[in-house]
Amino acid sequence: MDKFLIARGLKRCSTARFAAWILPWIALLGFGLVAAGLCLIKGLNQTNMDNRFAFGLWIFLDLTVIALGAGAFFTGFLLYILKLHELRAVINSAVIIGFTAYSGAVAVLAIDVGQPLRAWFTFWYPNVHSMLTEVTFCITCYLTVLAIEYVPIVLKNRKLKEVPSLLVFEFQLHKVMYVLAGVGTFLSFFHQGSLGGLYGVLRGRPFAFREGLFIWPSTFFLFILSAAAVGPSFVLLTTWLVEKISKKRLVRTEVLQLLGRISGLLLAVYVLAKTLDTLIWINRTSPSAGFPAAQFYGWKPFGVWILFAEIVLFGLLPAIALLTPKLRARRGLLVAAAALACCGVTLNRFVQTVQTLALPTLPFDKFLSYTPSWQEVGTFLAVVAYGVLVYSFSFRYLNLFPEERELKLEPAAPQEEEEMAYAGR
Amino acid sequence: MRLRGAQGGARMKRYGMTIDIDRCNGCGACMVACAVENNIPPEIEADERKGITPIRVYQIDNGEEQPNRRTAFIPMLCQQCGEDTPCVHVCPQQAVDIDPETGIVGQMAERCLGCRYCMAACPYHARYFNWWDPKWPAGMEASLNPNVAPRQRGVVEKCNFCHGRRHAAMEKAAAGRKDIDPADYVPACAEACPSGAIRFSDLNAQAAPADSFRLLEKLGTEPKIYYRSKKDWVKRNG
Amino acid sequence: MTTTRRTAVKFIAGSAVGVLFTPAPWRLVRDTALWSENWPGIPRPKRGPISAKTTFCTLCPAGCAVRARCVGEQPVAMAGVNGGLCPLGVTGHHLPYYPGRVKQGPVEEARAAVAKADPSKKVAVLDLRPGRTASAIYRKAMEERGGVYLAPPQPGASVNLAAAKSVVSVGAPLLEGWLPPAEVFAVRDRFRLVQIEAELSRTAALADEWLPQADVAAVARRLEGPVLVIDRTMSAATIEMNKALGGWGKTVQAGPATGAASLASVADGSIGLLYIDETNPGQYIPWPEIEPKLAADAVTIVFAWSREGYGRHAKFVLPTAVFPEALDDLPNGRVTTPLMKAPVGVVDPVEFIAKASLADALQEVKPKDEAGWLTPYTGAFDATAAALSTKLYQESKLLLGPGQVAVGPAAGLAENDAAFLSTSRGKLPVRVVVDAGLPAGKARFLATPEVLDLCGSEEPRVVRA
Amino acid sequence: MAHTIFMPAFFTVLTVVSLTVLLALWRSARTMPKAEEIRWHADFHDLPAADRVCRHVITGEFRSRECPNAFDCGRCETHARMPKPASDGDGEIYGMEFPLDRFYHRGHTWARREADGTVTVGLDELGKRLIGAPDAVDLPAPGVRVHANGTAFRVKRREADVRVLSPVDGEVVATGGPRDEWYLRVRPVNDNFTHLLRDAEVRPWVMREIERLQLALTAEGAPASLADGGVPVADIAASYPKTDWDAVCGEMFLQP
Repeated sequence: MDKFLIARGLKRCSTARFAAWILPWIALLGFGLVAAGLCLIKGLNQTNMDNRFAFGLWIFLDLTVIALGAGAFFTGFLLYILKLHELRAVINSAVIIGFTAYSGAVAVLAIDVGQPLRAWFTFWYPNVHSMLTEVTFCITCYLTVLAIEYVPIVLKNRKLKEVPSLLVFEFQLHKVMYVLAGVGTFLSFFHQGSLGGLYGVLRGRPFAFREGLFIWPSTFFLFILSAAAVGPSFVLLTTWLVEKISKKRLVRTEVLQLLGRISGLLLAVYVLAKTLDTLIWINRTSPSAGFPAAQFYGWKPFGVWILFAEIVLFGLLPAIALLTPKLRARRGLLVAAAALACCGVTLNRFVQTVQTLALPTLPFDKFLSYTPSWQEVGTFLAVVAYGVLVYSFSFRYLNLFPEERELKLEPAAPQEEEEMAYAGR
Repeated sequence: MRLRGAQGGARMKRYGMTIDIDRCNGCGACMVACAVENNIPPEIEADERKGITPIRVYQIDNGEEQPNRRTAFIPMLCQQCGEDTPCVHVCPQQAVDIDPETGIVGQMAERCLGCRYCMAACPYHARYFNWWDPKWPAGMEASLNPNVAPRQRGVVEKCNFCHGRRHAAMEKAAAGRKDIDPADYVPACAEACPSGAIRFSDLNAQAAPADSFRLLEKLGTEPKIYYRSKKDWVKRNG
Repeated sequence: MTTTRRTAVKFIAGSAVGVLFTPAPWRLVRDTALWSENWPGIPRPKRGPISAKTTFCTLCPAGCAVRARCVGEQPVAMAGVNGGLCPLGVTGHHLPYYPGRVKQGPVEEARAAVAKADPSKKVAVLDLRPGRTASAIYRKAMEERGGVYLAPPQPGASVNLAAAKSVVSVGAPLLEGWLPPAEVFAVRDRFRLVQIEAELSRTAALADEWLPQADVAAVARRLEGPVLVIDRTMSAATIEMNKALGGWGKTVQAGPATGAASLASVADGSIGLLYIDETNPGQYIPWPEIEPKLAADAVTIVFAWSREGYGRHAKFVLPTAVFPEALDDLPNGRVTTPLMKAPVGVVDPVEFIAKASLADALQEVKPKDEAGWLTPYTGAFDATAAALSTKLYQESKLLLGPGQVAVGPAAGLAENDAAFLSTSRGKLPVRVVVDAGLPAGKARFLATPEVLDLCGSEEPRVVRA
Repeated sequence: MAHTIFMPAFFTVLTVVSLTVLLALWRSARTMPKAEEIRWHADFHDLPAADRVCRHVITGEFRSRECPNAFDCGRCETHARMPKPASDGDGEIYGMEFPLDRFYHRGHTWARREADGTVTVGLDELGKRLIGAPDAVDLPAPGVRVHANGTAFRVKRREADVRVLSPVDGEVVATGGPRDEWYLRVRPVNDNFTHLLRDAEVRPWVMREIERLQLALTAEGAPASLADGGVPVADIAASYPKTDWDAVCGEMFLQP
């Protein structure tokens, strides 16, 4: 029925099945939009945030999603700037992941602020000392870039391609894409960093405060590293997931392994840097501000285990798995490691946003807890549903994985067979 | 963002407070007076974490059991940090500023986007968000203070040492002498305090007593609210 | 030309781009932001000539002098003339807008009922604020009609803190509104305060010395004289002790006489017509103590600005002016100047009960201030009548609010637990606030009329819901 | 420090992004007339590597070489250096007629010079058999300009909807159809046929095309019946009702 929209030679499920797949997500999106609408119309009293927990689920979501979406810029960087041509196989997918992640984050930010109508004030009266200004500027710019990078993928659609003007525009746009990739990389480096700086600069929050290198706190660089590290992992993960759901081979195993290797390499560097940073913080930064770091880990449930999980369980282990060719070769381990890495960055963002606010600062402060309201959760789910929907439609009607057609010919590699069998069991 | 209060010119002010914890009986007159002066609505649906109390009296104790337990009340308001003021440099759109003339940290409600980054930045939790539309009991709008504009929903506010009163005092001063008469400019909380625990002054003219301490002084943000107490366990909060 | 889809698309795309070059979108963005600055529904405070008027606060018998900042006729802020005010005083000018205020009442029906009242039964006036000029008028009127003039028990003595070197307080909330706080703290540094009280009350916390229990006489003897011993009601025993310490006339003297009959002296079922003047907050006598004194068909007329007091029990609740609308005076002879007009329909209780004019009577009133002498205020002091008091018990945990009860950790109840305040008369649902300063078995709560009716003379128990 | 870098950096970025987009727009406006050529280049770029091999690989002169000129051998020095293909050999391959009096385009069209200076364009035998009896044919009106490697005409068969690529540059003077053995008569704008296959090149090319067809069919899940080297039946489409015919034709007519 919608065959004329599906790229030539790609097998896609029947329209009915596709509808059955997206319907629940649309329902979820609808629910989320209602929740978000409540927050916009009735105000933020609909949330469980308060004067002490000024940031909640949403900021955590934004930081996480943007970190995971970093695959877009980093893959682009590797492909267009460092000319790793193998990655052409996933760049489209990466761009779309990035686009959904960023647009989702921006949408949630717009709901999170008390006066969305004044969003442009930041551009009109920018306070250049504020990390948030940096974030706002970079994210808006980069979202534009991502949108532009998305355009050619859309124009490649079988039907649109028929229109000569669109075809020509796509062709020309593709020629200058490396410029945008470069700009995108620059922007992403910046705002991934400033997102880290967001909490690193808070001298009033000794748990998050970090000493600066140049004009930025160390978290600035840690965020860049961690984002760059998990970006490819997340692309890997999504690709694998799409392969499982669509029951197709979409990219060569080598590409996935390459992604894993890159991820592992950066993750290793990140783990090192993070360890160093933590040590410096424990032994210098925090005590010098009069806060023995140990006191921050005395509050249940936030014990030292979080540090361990962040650095070893979700950092060192996946890094090792991804860097050891033998382990990487096992599809199962590769994916698991990528998943661990993603969990790691998620946990890190959680610690940065939520734990920081939960911990007391004043001597007579209490340890605070916070559970999001259904409106907050709903909005959160809306972003997830939105992401899934955009990706699903793109996967159906656009040619996300250039290698898909050729891979139909090749027989699946042995360990994948076994993998399939395993999944089958 | 550095404030050179002391080195400043003759008319340069450095407003601050000295709060005698040993005199505070926790009656809350300051909190209510603040709300009256600054047209802060009674947040009917609010709880203690969503309300708006630019000055807020906390009860603290020495952590011991009866009969060794001791308690005290400590009024908390914006501590008017003078050095790398945490909230000023985080605001993305310059809605928070520090007036070099007075050292008062101000919040421009009509500029505020409501991102609440400043609230996350403030170590004293002295900033409050307008979670609800401002509402007063029927007819009570008539009794609002004309010198202060009520804030709309979705913006952050905080203690600004009753800028309405300062402007009134300046108008008065402009009519007569140059400098404003200290008697004309006293924030509502200091004025209302029945036990005289809160003393407001220009720290350039009259420095805080030597035996006073400041909260989280170690952060190095040079707050201008000084606290006093003879009790050691209270001093330990400094 | 024919409109194909292509032309339509072209048109839309073209106009989308074109619009960006018109001022429209930019103006829209700016205006919406401006609009967000003065959102509809945000009240604009009225401007006008600012003036300062002074009067006396009648919200408690202390009658602090207050300066009201007014815009035109409208008071917008209250401040103490000498020293600060209590939270209720600071928001005095908000009381007229109290949501629970009574503005209309069955005046004519009340008059008819009075006319029809059983003449064989006694008429009585309960005056919650004795010692005023109005009180005198009531008393006279009752004498003439063979009625009874009733008032809550008043503290047995006045005290002179300034004259004392040491003060031994036996559970008297000296620093929490027992006396006008400003005047207490004005002389606070001159005396040493020893608080003898099981509970770590606020006064105990600020006292120079806190003794959970002690032999009062012994403590008093070891302190530097002149020593003043006080308790909540200035009981006879305490007065005796002061006499023994030689403080009579120096630090302690007889309190003002109210000339009121005690409720106990009234025979049960003897009152056929009861007037209650609740205009000024005063010590609330639990209704269960009053009720038996009333005849079966007794008529009760309450003069009040809120229905939450005796209004809950009376058939006729007649609205009265409230501070700062009311023209009235205080036990110490200070006469108020009304700052606002009372709403039409309010009743003047003096006129209604005694057919006399309070205004004329107030002409001869002279302030009878005696420097330093203060009369304790034993009434239930309820700051929660002011709209903004939510700041104190809801938006912070500074005071107890209505429906809250504080218990010690020993009670085994957790913060915000649902519980009941229960006595032999019944129980009231309450929310628990845990105060580590409270000894086992001791509960603290806001003495609202509702609660007092429940308790009477009993000490209520807190039971888990 | 931050602010001195910050704002300029931001505005530079903004300008770069907008300029890039404007550049793309401007260039596309300028190259609009070349749409057909661009379409071919875009498609060529998207073709599987196997389909982009140089004609001299097919003839076995090279082991492997990818065509750098999108099959425009006129621009290719390598091609210029290669010897002309021998003009012998017969045009009968697996029972399919590939007369050598004409030039073959790798998109399965042929071009034949006519006496009157026009060029006849038609589907070659394999092309014919792929399409069989088309459900619909969409021919350009006489006077329309067709471009080499651009669209000559469209044919529909089952779900297949393919643009058949034109072997020559020229103006359409007359149109035939499936019933005639030719589709277009074109007045060429140049006499350049270097990019087309001829003579001895034809056989190896057709053999290769049959292999590709087999691959395509297997890829689309058809039983590998051609693998036995059997002759493609007259109407291949009809004999593979299950296979995604659009994909197969796309593959064979060089349209990704």
